Amino acid sequence: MADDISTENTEVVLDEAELEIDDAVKKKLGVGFWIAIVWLVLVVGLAFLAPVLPIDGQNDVAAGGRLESPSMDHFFGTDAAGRDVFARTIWGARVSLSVGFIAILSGLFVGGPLGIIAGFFRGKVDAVISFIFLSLLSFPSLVLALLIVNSLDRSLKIVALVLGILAVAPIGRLARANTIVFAEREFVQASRVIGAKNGRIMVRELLPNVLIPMSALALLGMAVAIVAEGGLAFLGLSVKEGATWGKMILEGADPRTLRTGTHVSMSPIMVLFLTVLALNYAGDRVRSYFDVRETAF
Amino acid sequence: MAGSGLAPLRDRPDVLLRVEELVVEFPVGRKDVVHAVSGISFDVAEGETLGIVGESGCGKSTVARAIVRLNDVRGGKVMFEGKNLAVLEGEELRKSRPDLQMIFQDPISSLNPRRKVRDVISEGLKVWGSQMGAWSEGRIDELMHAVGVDPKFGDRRPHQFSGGQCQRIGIARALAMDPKVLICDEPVSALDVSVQAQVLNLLEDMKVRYGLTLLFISHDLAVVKNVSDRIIVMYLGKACEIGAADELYEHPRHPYTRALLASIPEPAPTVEVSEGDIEGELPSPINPPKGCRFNTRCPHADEICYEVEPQMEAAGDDHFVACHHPVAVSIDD
Amino acid sequence: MRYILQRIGQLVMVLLAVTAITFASVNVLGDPLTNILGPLASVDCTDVEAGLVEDISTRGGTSQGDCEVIALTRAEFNLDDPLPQRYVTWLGDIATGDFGTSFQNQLPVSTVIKNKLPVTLRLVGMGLFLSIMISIPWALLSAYRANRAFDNVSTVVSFGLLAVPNFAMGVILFYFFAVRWQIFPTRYDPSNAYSQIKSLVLPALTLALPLAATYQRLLRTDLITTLQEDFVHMARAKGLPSRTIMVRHALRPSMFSVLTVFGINTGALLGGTLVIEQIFSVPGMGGEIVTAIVRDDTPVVLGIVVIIVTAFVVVNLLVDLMYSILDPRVRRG
Amino acid sequence: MAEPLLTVRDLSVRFPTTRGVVQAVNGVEFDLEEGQTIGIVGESGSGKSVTAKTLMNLLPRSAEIEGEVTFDGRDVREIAAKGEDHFWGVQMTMVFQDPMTSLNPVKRCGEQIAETLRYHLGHDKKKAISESIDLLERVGIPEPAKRERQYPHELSGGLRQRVVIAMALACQPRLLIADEPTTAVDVTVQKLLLDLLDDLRKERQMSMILITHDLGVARGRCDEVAVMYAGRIVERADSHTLFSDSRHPYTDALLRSIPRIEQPSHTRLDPIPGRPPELINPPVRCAYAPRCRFAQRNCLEEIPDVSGVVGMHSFACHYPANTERGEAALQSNLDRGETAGGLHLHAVAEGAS
Repeated sequence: MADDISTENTEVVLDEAELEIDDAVKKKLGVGFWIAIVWLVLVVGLAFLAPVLPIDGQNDVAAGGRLESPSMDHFFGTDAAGRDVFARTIWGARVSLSVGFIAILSGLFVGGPLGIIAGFFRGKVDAVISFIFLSLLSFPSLVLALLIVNSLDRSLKIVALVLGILAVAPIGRLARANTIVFAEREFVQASRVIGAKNGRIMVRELLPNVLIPMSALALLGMAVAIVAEGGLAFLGLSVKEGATWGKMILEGADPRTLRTGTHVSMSPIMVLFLTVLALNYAGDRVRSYFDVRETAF
Repeated sequence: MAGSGLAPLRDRPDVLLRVEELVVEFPVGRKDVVHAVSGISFDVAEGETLGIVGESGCGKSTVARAIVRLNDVRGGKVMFEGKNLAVLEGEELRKSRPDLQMIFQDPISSLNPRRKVRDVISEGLKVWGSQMGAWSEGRIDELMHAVGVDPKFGDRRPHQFSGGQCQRIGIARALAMDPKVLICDEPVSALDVSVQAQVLNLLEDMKVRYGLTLLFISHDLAVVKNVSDRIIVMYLGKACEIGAADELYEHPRHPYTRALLASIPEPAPTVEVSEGDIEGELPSPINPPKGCRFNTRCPHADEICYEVEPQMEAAGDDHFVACHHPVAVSIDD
Repeated sequence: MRYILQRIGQLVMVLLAVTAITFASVNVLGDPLTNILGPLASVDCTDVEAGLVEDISTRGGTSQGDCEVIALTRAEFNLDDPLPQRYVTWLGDIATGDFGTSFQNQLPVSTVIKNKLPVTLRLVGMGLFLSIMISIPWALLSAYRANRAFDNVSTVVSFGLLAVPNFAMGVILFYFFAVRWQIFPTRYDPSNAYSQIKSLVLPALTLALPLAATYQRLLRTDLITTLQEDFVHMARAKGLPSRTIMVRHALRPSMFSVLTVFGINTGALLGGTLVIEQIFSVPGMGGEIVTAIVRDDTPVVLGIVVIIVTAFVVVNLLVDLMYSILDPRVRRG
Repeated sequence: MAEPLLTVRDLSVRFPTTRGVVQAVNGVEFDLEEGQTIGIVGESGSGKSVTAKTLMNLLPRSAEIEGEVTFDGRDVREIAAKGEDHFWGVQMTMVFQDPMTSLNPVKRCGEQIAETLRYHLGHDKKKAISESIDLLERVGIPEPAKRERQYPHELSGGLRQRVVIAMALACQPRLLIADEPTTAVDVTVQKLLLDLLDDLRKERQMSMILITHDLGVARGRCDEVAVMYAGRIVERADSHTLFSDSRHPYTDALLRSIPRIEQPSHTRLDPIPGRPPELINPPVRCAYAPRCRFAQRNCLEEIPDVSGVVGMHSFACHYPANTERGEAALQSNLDRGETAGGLHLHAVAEGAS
């Protein structure tokens, strides 16, 4: 017996040395991820602070004139109505970002639980939920959005809600697929053998594992929702009041404005592009960062 | 039924777990059924280790999973402390769980990658908090120490441990429930040879220390023999032979057991057994052969084997075999 | 075969569910009567009949007469029936090819669709063709030398493409190719087949570029996974040349996830060309449905939704069939 | 004596990773005669598979390879660099562990054999298919004409591995590298497959490198066995000598730690403490020393050279087992009350100060 105890201790000692190596070389998110985050924080911060920033109101006509090129006075120039494009871009961020955020949050809170429940219980519950997801997916999304927005109200709340409904199916399906994979893993069975109740298994064992791919998708989804708002704007059905990125791009997109004042559409396009890029990239990094090494040495 | 019959069941007061005519079937497609386990009976006495050995697809893991009800049971009984576990449902089933714990094959997959190992081990105590008395960090430390994982690594996550260490953590998780029966489903087959012996020794130590009864499932005949008191040899959902470990390996009576033993490549230079080769491959469990299920590969099969299923019959002291033509006891006796 | 039948059943159910929801929402959210008759519909006929409201003859009509019109219209459009019954009636009409009549211009909806659908189909077809022709060779090249210069540049390019919203892509392409360099027309030119195709190049490219980037990312990832499979090592161990291995061994088993996404995207495309058609003033279904929705032209909206959802269903069915062609493991009875 | 078919000299393989350089194979040397079988035994991560893949030119481009590999007098790495056709698959080929994953799931079995014949031997389609059927018959597959039309998932594990063997042997290679060829199948099937490989090898005068973690398989099927640990060959001998008179403490301990069929049940096993080392930036020392019962101070400071006893038996150890020197080392460890772990602790403490 004495010999065995020393054996056990030995392994512990050896592991200590090895674990130190393991920690020293921890995976990194990379510089790119942090650049993306800085950009997102900047955009969100500016949007949040818009009312107190020393910028024009969104509908103020600037002193300079119409379709003026970018200058120190107007970083992004002025539009066809002579309004400061930079200021409008910041005001527009408020609407575009809120729409994206609210939409994806409702997608997460509805789609996530539904997907986990479907993947965990399978059988009839799964059949019903999956059918709902499939129906939602087969709905032409912009048409659905148009229908609802047109008949109800072109308010921020409704637009965000509609885009949220559209986010339910993709997020839910991802949650379901991941749940199915993890539910077959032995640690879930172990939890069952221990006597944990279904709710506990779903919350303690499955949720933490499903949450990572879900939040990675949520970042991508936020980008999709922001873009979708732009799409609605192009069809004349975005939020009624105030500037949005989509509406600004649309205003700058008619051939005449494009010819003489390319900056009117290109400025918001650039900001939108960088924001979407940052969200996509951050989502991608999060996914691969949390991709747990399944095989230990 | 080949390998059926209640003959191997013992009428002893210290029998802790008694499995009678267990049947497990899985539907595939619309009408097909996989006959994973077709009427197997055995019992385990308190403090005993029962080994179940057989090739992949013989149903040995299904038996284990059926006992802890990770699979649904089609027929038969699983008697434990006067209750038939096979028919329990809902809360009653859940309440029976702590007594029978399980260790899984893949040590890494059996631990939640997102949880700290201390949480993994204490999970059961938290689930049963009120019934099992307040759990303490001290108890977790003690368990971790017992299985040879330094408690100071409790805040690490499973992927920071080696396979052998993860298996130790899995054992600690099971022991935390203070179980009476520990079911080990291929606990060492995913481990490196040099680590395998550590875990086998640990299981033997824990068995003594916590007064466990073990059900040990493996495809490795040498490993099973090392840990078991009694052994069942399974083939295609049926039991072929049951007996005391040493007796069974010394005097295998079923042609399949003989073939298995003859197939093992031995690292030690002993005499090679050349007879008992079996040809062909495992038949499909969807349409198992009629009569004796081993008849497609058995060198001794004749008409009766294709028609009538052999029953378990006594073949010696605590030795039972289900075969129409059991192999005679070796000449060296 | 059974699997396919099951899928068909499921997809028909989807078709019914989606049309039912659309039917209900257009009828509940907007008052169809108002849409047909305009302000006239607001006359309160119960009050008129009860004599509570006097006849008004100043506007060249009487409320009594108005009420007759209303009653006739209600009868014509079955508006007095309960909603489910109206849905079934409508469904029956659709099944016989009767899509109803547009509220706006009194044209049969089927004529509207017949005029607009071909342009949209051509646009989507060109977009898909371009996206496949770009993405497959691109993915093969970047996976062949993963993480080398070409692949790294590809990653940047595809990330960039994915971050350009399709309307922004449209505006950019429109600006450079139509406004600035005037290679392509700024408006859809229906004069002859050549000019029609030419007009669709930019919108198709707008559609294709982000799709190509999506497919390239997916296919590249799967190809890299496949290239680490043993059967690819085996093919190399057999001494087969790299090109053969990439195209004949690795490509086919790597197509599954890209195929799934392809199905979903393609189905959604018919409804997703709205914005692009708007930017390039393509006279397709997109513009039509937007107008119809804004003007509450219920029959047209419903008709186009039916077409789009049917397309989604059919495409996904085709994708399922493709699976079984690509992967013999799915081909089960 | 004739020139060996394959000579490997001072072969090292490194993989640069974000976590550091993985020293996967380190100074591996061996010869293989025509018609001979050598077994390479080791645990996962010991470098046995990497060695095989190096010979087959299957490593990723990022691998840094050093050393010399000669096949039939030709430099194999040069052949790889030139991208020569009709060498791999014709002269030398390989069989992998898992028969399910080593067959392309979307191609018919016959087609997969036939494409090799068509590419290397220029057979037309018809001839290639009929020859494939002959090959399937030769490896003992019943109803070969029917099997040729089937997909891999329609066959059992054992049959699939036979298809893989038929595929590998299609062009009559002179060297077959079998990487854990029977790990994924059951013992009864394993025996049949190993018998088949033995038959084919004798029939064709083929050489074979058999890679396995199963000491029993290595003993029964190989003329010579090399034991690998942490990227090095630590002991090499003809199979009888290796298993009856091992010298390296690792081989010795491995043989003691595995349960044996002839031992009575509940025999206490003698495990090796600890676990194999990580191969990232390994310290200069005998890699086994921290787990070794015989290890002395110098084992933690220098890598032992390979030394020979008699003839073909060689090993790399300062204090070999089953020798006086080794016994003395063990005794002195026991006297000091130091096991392998104690020794290691000692070294760590010293390194820290």
